[in-house]
Amino acid sequence: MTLLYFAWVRQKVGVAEETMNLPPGVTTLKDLIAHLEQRGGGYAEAFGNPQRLRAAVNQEHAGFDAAIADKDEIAFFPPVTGG
Amino acid sequence: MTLLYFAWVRQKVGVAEETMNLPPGVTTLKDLIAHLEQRGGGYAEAFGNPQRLRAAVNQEHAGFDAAIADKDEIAFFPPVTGG
Amino acid sequence: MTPHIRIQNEDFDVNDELEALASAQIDVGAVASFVGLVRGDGGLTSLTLEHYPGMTEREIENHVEEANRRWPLLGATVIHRVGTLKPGDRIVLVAVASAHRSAAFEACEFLMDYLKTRAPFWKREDRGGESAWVEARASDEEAAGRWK
Amino acid sequence: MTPHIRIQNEDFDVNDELEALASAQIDVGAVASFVGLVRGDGGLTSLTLEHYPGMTEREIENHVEEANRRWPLLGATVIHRVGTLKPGDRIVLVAVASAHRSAAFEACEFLMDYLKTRAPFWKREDRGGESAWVEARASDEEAAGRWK
Repeated sequence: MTLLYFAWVRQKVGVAEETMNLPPGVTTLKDLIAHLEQRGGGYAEAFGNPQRLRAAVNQEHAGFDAAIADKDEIAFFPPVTGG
Repeated sequence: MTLLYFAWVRQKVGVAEETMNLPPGVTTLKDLIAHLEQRGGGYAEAFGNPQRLRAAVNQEHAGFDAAIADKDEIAFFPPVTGG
Repeated sequence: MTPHIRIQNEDFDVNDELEALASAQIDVGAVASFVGLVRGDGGLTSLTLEHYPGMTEREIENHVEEANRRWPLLGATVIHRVGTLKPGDRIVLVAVASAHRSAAFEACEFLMDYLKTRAPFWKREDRGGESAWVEARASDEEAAGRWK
Repeated sequence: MTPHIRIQNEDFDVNDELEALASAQIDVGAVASFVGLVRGDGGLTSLTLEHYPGMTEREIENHVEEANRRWPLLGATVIHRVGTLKPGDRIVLVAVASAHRSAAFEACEFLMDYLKTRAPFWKREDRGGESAWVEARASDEEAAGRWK
């Protein structure tokens, strides 16, 4: 899957984009967030407080219960502030 | 007093502006409308159906019960259609 | 806040007007605007607008002052054309500047509703040789009524 | 109705955009628009906008389509700038054309409310050497909620 990070999420994890294989046991965004937090460092900072995060699956807003698959484009970002 | 007419009121009476002395017994716009209707011709057409008319006294919208005086600027016109 | 109110025959440039409005104060974050145009439906060939000079400006000034009491405005521009216009021509611009968008939107709608129902303008439509004064619409009265 | 949606670094000319919108169809009588600007309060020196390319355009298209289902629109333009902007710079234009003003005003507000709460843009404010991401405002969520 492709992971994209925006705004302070990108700054904390240190990359804008990365690819990874769906980790064993990860079936939802919530699982993925827990998995990423366990990487520690900037990942722990970015994903340790999920209520501050928003996500999109394949360029559509998604709740953390959304199911994910290995071919998905998944993005994590703060609440949007455009306009 | 000065009388001003706009839009189809002006077209019916045939002038845009005229001056006259306050006629005896005329104290309100309603009285003035009845007086003008009695002139006949285009005046009767313009003032014979007062619910189609609107008025202003000294450049402010006024109901037909408004008192008028000899120094006033009085305007008659259809409901406005700007914007 | 000193509003810009103009009744004129000439066209206007929306970008210029909005820039003048926004550049007046550095805390302008929102400019809501409305442009009314001559619709060419029903075979309209031209539209002629007349107004009551003096009273028009006074009515518009009063309503801008009222808007300024209701919302925290940083600027307002009202331009209304008179004379003979063609389909597609701009008739009116109302633009309102504020720090945030809700005040700008609401004040702009408020001013348009009052322009429609209180400002002394009258429209005559020409269709080929036929000429007719536009009738006021009850829906405009209702729109203005909601601000009471 | 084919909307004009652009995400760009460059500034835009409101008059040009509104003319393109209004000239598309002869029965356009009303164009409501909104321009958002960088406020210079609190010592702001610059504002930097980033976005999620692809998703941004898709979100805006979806919301313009939704607006077009709710109101009889004749055209819509959404331009949102990204990159680094200075106080007083234009950030966003939303303009909506319709036959009558109420549809144009409502659809314009609807689109702005959804841009604020759904379109993936993020603002970072710079004040001298200090840099901070803008926090989302609860009032924007409430504004978008009223269209449900």
